[in-house]
Amino acid sequence: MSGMTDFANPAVYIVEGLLVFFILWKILSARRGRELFIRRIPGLSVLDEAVGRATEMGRPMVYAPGLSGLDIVGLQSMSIMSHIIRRAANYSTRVIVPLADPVLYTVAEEVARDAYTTEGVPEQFIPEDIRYLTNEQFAWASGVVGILHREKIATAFYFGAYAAEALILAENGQIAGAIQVAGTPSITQIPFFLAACDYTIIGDEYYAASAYLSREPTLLGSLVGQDYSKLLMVGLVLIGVLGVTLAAIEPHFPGLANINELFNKYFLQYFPGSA
Amino acid sequence: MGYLPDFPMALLPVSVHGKMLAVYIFGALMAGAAGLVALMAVPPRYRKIVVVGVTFFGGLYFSLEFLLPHQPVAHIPGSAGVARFANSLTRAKPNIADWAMVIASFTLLLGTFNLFAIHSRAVKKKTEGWYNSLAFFITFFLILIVGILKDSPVSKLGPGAAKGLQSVCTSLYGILFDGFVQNLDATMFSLIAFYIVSAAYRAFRVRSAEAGLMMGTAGIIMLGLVPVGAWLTNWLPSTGLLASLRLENITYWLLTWPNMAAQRAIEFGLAIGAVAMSLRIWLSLERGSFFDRQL
Amino acid sequence: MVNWLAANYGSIAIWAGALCTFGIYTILYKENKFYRFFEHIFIGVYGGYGVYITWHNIILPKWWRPMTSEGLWWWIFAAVLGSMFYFMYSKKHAWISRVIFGLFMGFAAGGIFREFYEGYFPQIGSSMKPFSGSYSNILSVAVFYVVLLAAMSYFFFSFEHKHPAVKNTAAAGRWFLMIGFGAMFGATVMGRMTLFIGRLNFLINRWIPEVRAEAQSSLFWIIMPAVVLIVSTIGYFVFRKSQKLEA
Amino acid sequence: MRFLIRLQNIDRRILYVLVAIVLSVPLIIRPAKHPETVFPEVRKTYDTIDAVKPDNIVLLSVSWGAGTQAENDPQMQALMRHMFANNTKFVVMSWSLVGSELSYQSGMHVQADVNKQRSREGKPLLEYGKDWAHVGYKTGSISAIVSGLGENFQQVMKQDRNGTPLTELAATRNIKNYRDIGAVVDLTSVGLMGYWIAYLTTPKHIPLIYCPTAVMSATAYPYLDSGQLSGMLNGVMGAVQYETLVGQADVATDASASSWALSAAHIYIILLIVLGNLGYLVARKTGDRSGGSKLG
Repeated sequence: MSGMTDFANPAVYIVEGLLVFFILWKILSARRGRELFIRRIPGLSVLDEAVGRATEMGRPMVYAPGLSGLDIVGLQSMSIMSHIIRRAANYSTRVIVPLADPVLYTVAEEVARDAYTTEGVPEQFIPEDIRYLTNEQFAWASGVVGILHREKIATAFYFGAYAAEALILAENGQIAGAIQVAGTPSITQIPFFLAACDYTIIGDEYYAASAYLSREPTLLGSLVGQDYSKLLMVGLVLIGVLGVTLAAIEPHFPGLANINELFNKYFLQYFPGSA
Repeated sequence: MGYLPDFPMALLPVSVHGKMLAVYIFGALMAGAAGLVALMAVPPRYRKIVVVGVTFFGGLYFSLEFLLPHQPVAHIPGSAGVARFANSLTRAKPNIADWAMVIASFTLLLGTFNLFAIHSRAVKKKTEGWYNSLAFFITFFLILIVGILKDSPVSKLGPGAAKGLQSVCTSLYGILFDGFVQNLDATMFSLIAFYIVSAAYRAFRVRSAEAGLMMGTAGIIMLGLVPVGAWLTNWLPSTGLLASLRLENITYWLLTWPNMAAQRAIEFGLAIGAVAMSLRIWLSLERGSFFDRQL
Repeated sequence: MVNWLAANYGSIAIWAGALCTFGIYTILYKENKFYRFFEHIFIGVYGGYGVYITWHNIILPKWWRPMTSEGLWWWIFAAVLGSMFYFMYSKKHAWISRVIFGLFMGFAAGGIFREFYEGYFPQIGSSMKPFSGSYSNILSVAVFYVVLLAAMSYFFFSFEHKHPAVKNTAAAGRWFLMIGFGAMFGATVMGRMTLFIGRLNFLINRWIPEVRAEAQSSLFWIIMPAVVLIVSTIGYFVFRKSQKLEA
Repeated sequence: MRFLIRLQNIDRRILYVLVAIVLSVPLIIRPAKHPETVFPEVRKTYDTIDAVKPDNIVLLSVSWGAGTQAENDPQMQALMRHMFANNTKFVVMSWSLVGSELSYQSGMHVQADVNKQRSREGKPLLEYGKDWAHVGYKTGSISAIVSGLGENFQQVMKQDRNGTPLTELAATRNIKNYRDIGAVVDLTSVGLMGYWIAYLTTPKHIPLIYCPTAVMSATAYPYLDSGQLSGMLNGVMGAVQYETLVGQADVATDASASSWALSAAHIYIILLIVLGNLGYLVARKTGDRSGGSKLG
């Protein structure tokens, strides 16, 4: 019988079960007050510096959450936005947030209003600065490009889901003379942010960002749990490598055939053209 | 539309016709409104429970649909019932997807109010560039109205006039969609061709080993992918050890080994990140601006 | 009029397309009023199109018609649920929108188990590569593991990258990631250039033949110079003015 | 020296004008020469299409539009040529209105072109409906459609773009479910691959051929390695290599013109990078730090 089916199999229960266990375990232990360590993320330490620069120049900033909707990526972006707006509120620097998703727009408005209120300056909140432009990729990009130039943006933050428009924004931000910080889980766009922005947060660091900025125990715990989960994946891979390599050198090693067959059944085989 | 087998609605008819339909729709609307009023009346300390519960059940559906065994397991009593339940969850999936899509589509006007507010203020106050905002309104409503009219025949005007109106609307829609929408989109997209040139030129300076490495790889791949690359190292033999130094072979090796490994490393990290975030949202453990709000 | 429009809307669309193309391309020189105008048209036309297409593709065929002509009266509940989003605008009852958000977030979150399984289990499996075969294959496999493990170690956050073993691995990981990003950049240049090729194809294969065809009529020679004159005059003032502002 | 230093700050408008020229010249000349190199994944695509059983269909999923026509259209046309030559039937479906229209036009164009050749050789001519079908634009939940068409093809697809029921078309009459689908080709400029992998091709072991824009190709290698993808055409270069395989090597096509335009553009960019670095190195030696504006 084929191991790969439409639905869960024993390997799913074990591996995904362990992932869930590690993450929940670390979250709960962090919530109970265990101290957890997170390494420095250079791209994130620079956020405050970038806010400071806009203040010095007396010009507004743009925080663009990309094409994110109300999903995992979009909500992470909102956490980072909240942090930046709170810093900006301290210095009375304007933050313009152009959005490409109507639902996320309503969330952003709430989050921004809250951020200003938390910092004790609710009067600084300008509803028009949280702008819904359109939900079409390039129409949105053309609108943001317009804002970058017309508002003479000093600092631009790009945190969220991005596609081809990433480079259009980053190049125009560069032309407009803005300091730019970017972070996206959309792998394909990272090289362009790396090329055109001053600081770029790579891949997974995006998810670490909100934990790093807020120091919230739940998020820190989750991050540690994620590290354990990655170790699990590395471990699985290493056991597998050992198995298949041994099988290539010494095919009659006891028990080896069973292990390799197990891995094959659940992880690898039954694909047309797989090696 | 076979929704019934999976939704026990024995008390009420699935579909009604004629005058009764209006009655039913009206009744259901009233029931829905009553439900909303009831929600409004929920005291603040129970609100969190409602939100947490709804989120949990939303996630539970898709989790169980995947995780429950869809075939009875031998020697385990009750597994046949579980499998039957799991299969009914799977069958309901297209219906759930339809409902989710329709409900989500009602958000279409959500952001539009904000857009209208900004641009109508610009037009009213005649701020600089107000005519642009006017152009925004004109094009917005033009394509919307023309689009709707071209699909729905206006029979009251008489057949001739209605046909003429429809023909005009179809033509106008063609101009707006083929002429404006598509070309604006493609042109905006193609700006990247220019920006990538200036970005590469400016960014790829050997400031650091990192930048050098990125630049070197990009350069090799750029040459190796196009016919010129093959032509540049044509003088190398096409078989044997030296063949592996041919640009197209280096390119392919870079793409399939180091690049593949790097991509996979990033993807593994992101996948675990997504699992963790999904768990936190599902179980309402998430913290952060949006989730910490008082309800 | 009706017939003329029906016969010529294709040509008008091509002309509009060429106009939009040049209008947007002016941003390559600098931000200017032409661009602003086309930017607003873009947002407007796409906003209207978005509403129309949602109506045409989803609300009409999947909601209104089943409800009214097939008599599936309970679809009206979808509108009730959809209206919950709009409670966002109410100060007092904003939390009701959170209920429907919660439902959607729950849906998205619950799918992760399947997505992880179908997406990444085969990836884990195919990462189990034997060190066997030819020397070149063994070398490639070794490179694969070095890059994979080093790059993954860069994404460990919960311990300080201070221990020399970790520090060097993570630093090497970042380097290897740069190889990946360089490869992506190189591959992407090609794709991005093709986008402009697409535009050139439009101008060369669609617009220029259109211009040629219309150049047969005498009206063209009356209208065209006038248009060119007007556009270039506006262009002159637009760019001159913005230059002054910047200096 | 000053001249060399100035090389690191060439005005971007000059760069833009030059790139426009560099790209348009080969497009106007239209060289016919195709590259001799064929990447293994292109070869694998070819073999996968060759291996499709005679009574199975190939499903072409079109999710590109006007924006990436220059990349995705040549890929699709080359594949169509191959399938016409093999007498493999195929069905085109589209996720976008524009893509639906464009892919139908291209299909008709390839059919007419192949028929010209066939009538010269006295072979039976190709017909829409008999040799291929186009089911038009599909809207709705992608995952539901993708998993649904594996279970019940006819119920999900219903009719072709002209409104003819699929049960009345020779090409699609006998297609019931995933067992009758020999391969899926994802021609795309957006990320739909995940849906095919999660809901149809991986669970049902159907070969999936990926035809993305060049931008998306680098991230596809892990999936090629794991066998979840059975082949890939990388942007327009993939298309031009495929054309070499299907006997178009000496014909001046859009793809061959594009491939030379791309060659020119790549060399131009590499030249720019070299010049920029030359300026940068000279400036660094002489202590002029006017380049680079990195923070921190």
